[in-house]
Amino acid sequence: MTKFLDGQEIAHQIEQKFPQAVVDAQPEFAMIEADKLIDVCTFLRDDDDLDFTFLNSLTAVDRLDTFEIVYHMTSMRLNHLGSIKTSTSEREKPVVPSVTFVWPGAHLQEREAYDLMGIVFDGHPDLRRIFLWEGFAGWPLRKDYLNMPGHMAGLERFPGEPGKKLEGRGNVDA
Amino acid sequence: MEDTGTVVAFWTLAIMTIGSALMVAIVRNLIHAVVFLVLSFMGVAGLYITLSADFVGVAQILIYSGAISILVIFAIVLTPQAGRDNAETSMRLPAAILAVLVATMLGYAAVETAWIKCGETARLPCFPDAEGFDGTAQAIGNALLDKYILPFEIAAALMLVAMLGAIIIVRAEGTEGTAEE
Amino acid sequence: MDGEKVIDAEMIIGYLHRSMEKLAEERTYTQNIPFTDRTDYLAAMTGNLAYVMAVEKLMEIDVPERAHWLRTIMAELQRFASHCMAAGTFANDCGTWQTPVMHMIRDREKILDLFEMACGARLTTNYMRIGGVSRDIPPEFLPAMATLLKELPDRVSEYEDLLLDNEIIIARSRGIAVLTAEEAIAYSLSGPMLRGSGVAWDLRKADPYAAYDKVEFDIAVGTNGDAYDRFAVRMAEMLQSLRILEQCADMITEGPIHARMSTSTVQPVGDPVAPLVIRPPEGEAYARIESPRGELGFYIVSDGGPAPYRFHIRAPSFINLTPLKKMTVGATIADAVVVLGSVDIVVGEVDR
Amino acid sequence: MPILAEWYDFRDLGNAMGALQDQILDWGAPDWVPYVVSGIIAVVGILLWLLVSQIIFIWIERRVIGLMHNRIGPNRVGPMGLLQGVADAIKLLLKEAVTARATDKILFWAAPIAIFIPAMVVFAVIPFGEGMVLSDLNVGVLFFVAIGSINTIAVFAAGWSSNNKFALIGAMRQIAMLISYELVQVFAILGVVIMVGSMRMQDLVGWQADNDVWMFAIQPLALVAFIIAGLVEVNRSPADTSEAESELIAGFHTEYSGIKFGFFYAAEYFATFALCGVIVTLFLGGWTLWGVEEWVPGFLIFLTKLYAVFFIFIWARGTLPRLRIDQLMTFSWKFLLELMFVNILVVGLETLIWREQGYDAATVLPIFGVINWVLAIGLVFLWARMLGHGTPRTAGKRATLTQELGAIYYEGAGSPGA
Repeated sequence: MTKFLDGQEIAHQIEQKFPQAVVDAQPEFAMIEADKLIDVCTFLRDDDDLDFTFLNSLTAVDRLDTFEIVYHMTSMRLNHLGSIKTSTSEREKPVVPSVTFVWPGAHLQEREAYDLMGIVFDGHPDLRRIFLWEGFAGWPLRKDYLNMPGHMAGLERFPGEPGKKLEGRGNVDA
Repeated sequence: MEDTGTVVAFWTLAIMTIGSALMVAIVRNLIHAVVFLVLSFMGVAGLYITLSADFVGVAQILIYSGAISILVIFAIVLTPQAGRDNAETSMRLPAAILAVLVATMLGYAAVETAWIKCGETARLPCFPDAEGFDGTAQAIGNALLDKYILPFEIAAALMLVAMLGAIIIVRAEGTEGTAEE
Repeated sequence: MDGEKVIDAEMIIGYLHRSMEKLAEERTYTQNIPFTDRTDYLAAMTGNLAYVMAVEKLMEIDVPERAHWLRTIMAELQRFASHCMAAGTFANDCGTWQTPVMHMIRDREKILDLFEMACGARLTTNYMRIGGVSRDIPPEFLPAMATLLKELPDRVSEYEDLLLDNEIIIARSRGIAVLTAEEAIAYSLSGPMLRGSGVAWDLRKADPYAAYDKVEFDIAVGTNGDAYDRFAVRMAEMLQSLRILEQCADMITEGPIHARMSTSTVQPVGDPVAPLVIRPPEGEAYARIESPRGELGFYIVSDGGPAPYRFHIRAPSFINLTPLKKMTVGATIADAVVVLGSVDIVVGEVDR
Repeated sequence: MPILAEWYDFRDLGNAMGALQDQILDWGAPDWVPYVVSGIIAVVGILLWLLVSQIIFIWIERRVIGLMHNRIGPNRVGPMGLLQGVADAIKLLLKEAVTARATDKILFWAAPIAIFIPAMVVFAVIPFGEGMVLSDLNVGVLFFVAIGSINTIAVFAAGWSSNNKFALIGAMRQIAMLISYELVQVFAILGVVIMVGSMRMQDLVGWQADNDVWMFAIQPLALVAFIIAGLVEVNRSPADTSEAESELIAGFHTEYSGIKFGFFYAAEYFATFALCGVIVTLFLGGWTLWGVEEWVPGFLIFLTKLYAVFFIFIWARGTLPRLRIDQLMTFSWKFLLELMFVNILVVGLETLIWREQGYDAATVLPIFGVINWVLAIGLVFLWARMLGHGTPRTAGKRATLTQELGAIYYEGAGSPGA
């Protein structure tokens, strides 16, 4: 059975190596400082009793005031699963260090997070939009996407259609 | 040689060969020039056959229009600078004059010399093409192997050396690309 | 390309991007189930299963015994059908004129008939519900499956002899797009891609869900991580799936097919026990299963509302494409086609 | 040989033609008229036969491959789908022949014709019956190879003029293969010609009839090499790398549509018929069947054999996957050519001994046959092993099954359970 390594235990391990890297430790995850992320991840990967060599998934969540990047990792030898998070409160241009050099598997997933959520991963070798075309305006998965000022949801149905404000679930100030 | 079929064939083939040869020089696009070259090779093969030298005619098709034309095409395709067209050279006028001179000289030589008709001398017996023509392949084979055996062997050796040379050149160039099987 | 040799390979995707993750935030948990069969349309059952397990994990519902067995049977049938397509099209990329594909599709048809018998749909099954399965299987399902299980194993071994020992397929795929075990793990590949490179990692063994802990089966592993080994792993997995199905057929128990939910107001078909609108407690959950293409995971964040706050799909095909450039550069065009065939992607899952 | 050589003796249409020619001469026409008339009639006859058999064979091929795929195959058009070929032809005729803007107009227009001509001209040499050969060249076999080499130009013209990268790659592949397999083809034919002693097609058939033996019984290696080289030249199934759907859409005829594509399609079929015709003449005894041709018309026997060989090609197309272009090239240069050299050496020696000592054929041919068969089988295995075919690297292998979770079985990763 895969043991789910809860947040406190991971946070405890990280505390010894990097004193103030852990911001908050919940049962499900350990929140890590954004700028210490790279060395924490390398430590998580290379340490023998943690041994997180396999990055399951990398997800970006828009918590309205902050952006959270969730990393799920597994160790195949010890068969346990853990997850860490980083967050950045920048709305306009959120920047998070890229882990592609720790886990090459994150390459495409970071490009997807950039394309849909607008999070810039600095240090990423080839950060371009992966699903949408280059000229696409706006970041679709953001909560306030539907009523970004002046931006239509992707394609204008006919040229020159004024940027109508769509009432969708996601308008923040409603 | 005199019955009407071969005469008609001869004239059409002659016109075809000379026409395509001329086009090779005139036409703009280099690739078209090669295609006309192939056409002229075929014309020459046809002429051989009208002279009932069937083995040589078929060999001409096989070797010239089959292999050597591909060689020429590869040469054209693989040289990047070739502008793919017959460049406009300033030497057009002198070239034309030279061509005319050579043509007249050849014409004069062709008309004036007293060609030996077959059958006049012992060396050149006429081929009895009246009843059943047994083909020249036999004769060429025998000639190659008993009368001209020495040139045949020398040619074989020469070709072998040429092939080895080609392989060595390619080998030196493409050493990194040869993925081991 | 420089003549025959591939110099650079660029992936242009996104043409089938329906932004499922955005749409899911507008719909209730039960309404999201049909999305999950349209991501990986060749393995709809496993898509449903992964999503439903994520929400059950979020709400800590325990699913009754018979539902576990039904889910395992459906997942393994789906794996066999999906591998039929994968192996067939791989042989097709190697140049056979559709002969193996046609034979394998004929077998896949039989399985799709079973699906139709169970849940009315052949491709987009929408069979699983949060807390169980939507309908019980009709009485003639198990006998039909039994006859199928009699004839399929020797047919698959016939394909193995025909395709795996085929001199030309060996020449075309042996040594193409080789990935070492370390590279496979670093590129976070999963499924036949990972096992083809020799790493014996299978979520059905590592983290047994549904009824996988009660059944006996092996993990198929390749040894030198090339296109041929991935093909061999897929063929071996087909045989293992049949083995699991035999055990499920005679171990399945009677009983309810859906968990009793606390706020049960409007009931679904048959013995209705689930409410139409489910409101899981605040929190997040990441559940993953072994789909035919790899580790298919659903990361659900809920804020207590009727619709998920964040709905992320960890698509195996999308991530298995990461080393595509490394695998194809240096090979010829003919190899590039074989490499893509060996990765076995489903575009619906890549673009979500 | 024909019992009664009257014109109505239909066992050999040649008689009817001969009678016709004498008739024209009696009407006082100049001597070249009968040649022209019989030539035209023969050409029209062959063309009709070709078109009809192509249409039938489109149906047969798709039906047979359909059955191999465990599906039915075309049965919509006409009874049992028989008119499928006709439907295809009409469709191709009606479709608009698009010419892309950037193509090289003259070559683009000329290429289909240039491919079609050799496919037709080859039939001048193939003997359908005892008197039924259009032009009985005594370099018949060499003529077949020479015409085969012409379509390299046509293929290049098609690939180059359609100005499309994949078409050019397809054309280059085809040329590379044609050249390398032409050698193998010539050497395969050389073996046969040495033993028979003449290149005339009728002599070949006559020799096999007199000695009551089919050439493939004496020279199996030459037959196998000739079939493989033929498959490559006609670019059918295991070797259809130049128009491999999965890689190069449709190879050098990607840009063609409408009747131009129809020409390519027809040329491929005619070339295959011609190839089967030559295989039958060289190796399977042409239109003779141990004396049966006295009663059954020669050309019927010839056609049945031709269609049988064609069926083998369809069978190969239905089952074998495609070889990569460089594997095909190595196969020809490193494998087939050497076998052919050895084959010619052995056959040369045999005929030398046979001609010098003057043994009579009945005793010596079976011995040659046995020697050649043993040699062929031994050589193929020995050479394959030498080229590394028998080694584990090329042996089929199943995936290893394991219960051990997380273990690594990669050859480069040392022992399992790392």
